Order: sequence, then C-alpha cells, then structure tokens
Amino acid sequence: MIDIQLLDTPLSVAQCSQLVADPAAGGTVVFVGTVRNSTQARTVQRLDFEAYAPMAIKEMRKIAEETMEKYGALKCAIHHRVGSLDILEIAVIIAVATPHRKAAFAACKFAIDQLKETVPIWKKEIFADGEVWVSAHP
Amino acid sequence: MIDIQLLDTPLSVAQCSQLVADPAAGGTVVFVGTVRNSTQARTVQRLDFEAYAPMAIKEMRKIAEETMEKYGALKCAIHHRVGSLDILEIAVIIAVATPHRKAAFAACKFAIDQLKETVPIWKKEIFADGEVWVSAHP
Amino acid sequence: MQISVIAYGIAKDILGQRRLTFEFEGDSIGQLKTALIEQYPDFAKLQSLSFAVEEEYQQDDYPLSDQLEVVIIPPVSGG
Amino acid sequence: MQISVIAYGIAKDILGQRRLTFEFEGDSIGQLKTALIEQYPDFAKLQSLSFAVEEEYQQDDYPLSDQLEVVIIPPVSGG
Repeated sequence: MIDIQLLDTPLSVAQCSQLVADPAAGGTVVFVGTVRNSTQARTVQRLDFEAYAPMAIKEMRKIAEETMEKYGALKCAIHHRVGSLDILEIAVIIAVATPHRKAAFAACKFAIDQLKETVPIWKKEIFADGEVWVSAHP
Repeated sequence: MIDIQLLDTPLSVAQCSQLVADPAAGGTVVFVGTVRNSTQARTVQRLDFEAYAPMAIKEMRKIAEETMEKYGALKCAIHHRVGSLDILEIAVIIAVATPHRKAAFAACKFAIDQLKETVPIWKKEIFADGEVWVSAHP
Repeated sequence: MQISVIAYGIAKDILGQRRLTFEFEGDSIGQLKTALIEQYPDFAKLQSLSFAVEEEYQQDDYPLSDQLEVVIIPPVSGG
Repeated sequence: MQISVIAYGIAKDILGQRRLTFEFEGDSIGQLKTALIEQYPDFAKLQSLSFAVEEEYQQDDYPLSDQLEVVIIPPVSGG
C-alpha cells in the first residue's frame, strides 16, 4: 500500500502512522521534517514551499515504489506540505512499515534522502532582511 | 528534554511526536513497535507485557540520556505499554529530534536496540494452543 | 523553434514569470539550456539545472518539437 | 542466608510465584544464582539470567546481606 499526498493543509503524524499500520509489521519508522528556526546562524521567520505538483506526486510515488521493493516494506506513506509554513510546522512525513524493524529504519532513510534529491519541490527561507531559495546556488 | 512513560493505556504517536517538537530540530524520527500477527509462522492471538516498573523506567531514562549525549539529540521520548495487547496495538514508541536528520535515524535506532537489550520488560505470545515467553530460551 | 517554458522556484525569479514562450535555435533540451543561459546568465550560477517534459526528467539529448511544454527544474529542496 | 526474591516473566513461572523467601549458602549474587539453579533446574535452560538489587543490574560478585530484596531478571523482551 502506497499513500502519496501533496497538501496545502497541516500534515498529521497520527494519520501517516495509521496509514501504514499492518498486522504483519514488526516495525514502523516515521520521519517528520519540521521547519527549523535558523540556518547558518540566521534566524528564519518562515519557509515558503512551492511544488511542480503533478510531477512531485509522480516522483514521490516512484520513491515509495522503490522503497517498497528495495526494503520489502509492507506499506509506505509520503505526505508533503506546500505553501507558507511557520517554525515547527511539519513540511514532510514519511512512514514505512516493514516485517522487521531494522529494514524500517533503512527504508525510511532511503526515502527521505531520495525525496530531497529528486522531487520537484522548492523551499524559500524568509529572513527579516531577505529571502533565499534553499540549495539553489553552490 | 526527556519524557519516559510506562503505561497500561494505548500509546499515542501524535503525542510522542509533539513531545519532541523543537524549533531547532531539522529531523525527527519516530519508531513505532506494533503487535505482529505471527511469529515463526504461528498465529499470535495477543501479547501480554509485564514490566519490573521502577527499574524499567530507570533503564529507559538511561537509554534516553545516552541517546541525547551520543547523538546530540534535542529531545527524546520513550513510551512503553504494559498489559494485554491485541494485534496492531502499539507496544512501544521512541521519538528523537536532532538538529540534522541523519543523526535522528541513528539515535532512534540506537534507542530501540538498547531498549530490547536492557529494559526489564517481558512479553508473552499467546497462541490458540499455548503461550511462550519471548526470547526466554536459546 | 518556439516552445512553452514553465519555471518554478528560483527559475521563476530569473525569468520574471511563471510561463514564457521562448524562441531559440535548436531542437534538444541541451540546446534549449544553452540558449536560456545565454539570454538569462543567472541560470549559469545555479547548482544544477534540469528539465522535465510530460512530468519526467529529460536529458540533454531529448528531442524537442515546436509548441512543446518544457518545465525548468532548478535545484530541488523539498523535505 | 535468607533473602527475598522477586520474579518476573518466565522466572515467575519457574518459581511458581512472584515473591519468595529463599535460603541458601553464600553471600553473593553468583552464589544465589547457583543455589537457585540447583533448586529450580529450569533456570539453567534460559538464554540468560540476570539479577537486580535496588533497581540496578548487579554482577556475580555483588555482596548480599540478610533480608535483601533481589529481583530475578530472565531474558528481557520489551519493544
């Protein structure tokens, strides 16, 4: 089971964890990415996320499929937020359930690492005195 | 911040994830251990957990402290259930927030591995035709 | 040829708009990239510059045809 | 000496009760362990057998005194 969501409303850790609940699961690992209050010692006021939505959903689905296959996962949910997020708000949740717990950690880590490489979503850090598209420049 | 709970009521993933929310966190990893429906091809009906409570809490706290120190974690919550649990019910939740996401995976994995080694909690698998204390015999 | 370009993230800031009809000499993603950098030198400063057609990443040798819709993908930063 | 023994998990099943006053020759955890295994041979079949005093694991050389409370810790299986 794969559940992919790109949402402009708050994400729910409880929902993602429920979505991957499986009677054959021995371990579920959930990654929660939240908005941090600072980057390189500068104070962040908020983050603005924008996505090329249809392709972002497609790429997230590919990652979930690869995660399922590569780690023998039972279920995988990837939810990503778009829009303007305040400090502490959740930007992404990845939940993976596997028969044995060790694989759940590796699978969830793989999924978030991939997401940050391939999914067409961009975040802009908003500071008191400016804005920066994250990772745009070397 | 460390939050340790040994409870005879259902555990909440949402609560654990909230407990470790931190404005300086770049990643939070939550491990959720649920009751599996089978073990070595035998159908499990339920699990009964029993704990030497005061020492279990002490040992969970030690693990959380070591996790915080070893991985520079910001916050760590370990909640463990006791009593009779049905399939799919949550036996344990470990949530760890760290400034960078890579450490969150390593920290959470360390904590659950340690918990399974040192915390005086025991589970008994209940089958249709018998009961077995898990890991008791070689 | 003339194609329709859609830009996200910093690419939108560089173009000054989300959508743009872009004319250039050539018929591949690679040639489009060269032409875009020539006209908008800020693209050369990016960490990476990728392109998508029909919601899939495409390489430099991907053939373009008139009126096709190409999405500019600057370095992604989701998560 | 006479100590108070508390048992959890399979150790409780082996003793047949949660709490027991146990008399044995010796004054250490190691000697208690030997005496327990002698009287309840099922303890020898376990994967491991640990002991705690005052909510802490204690080694074989830990000295015992009369009336002390010792907790038998069979292989743990939390999580």
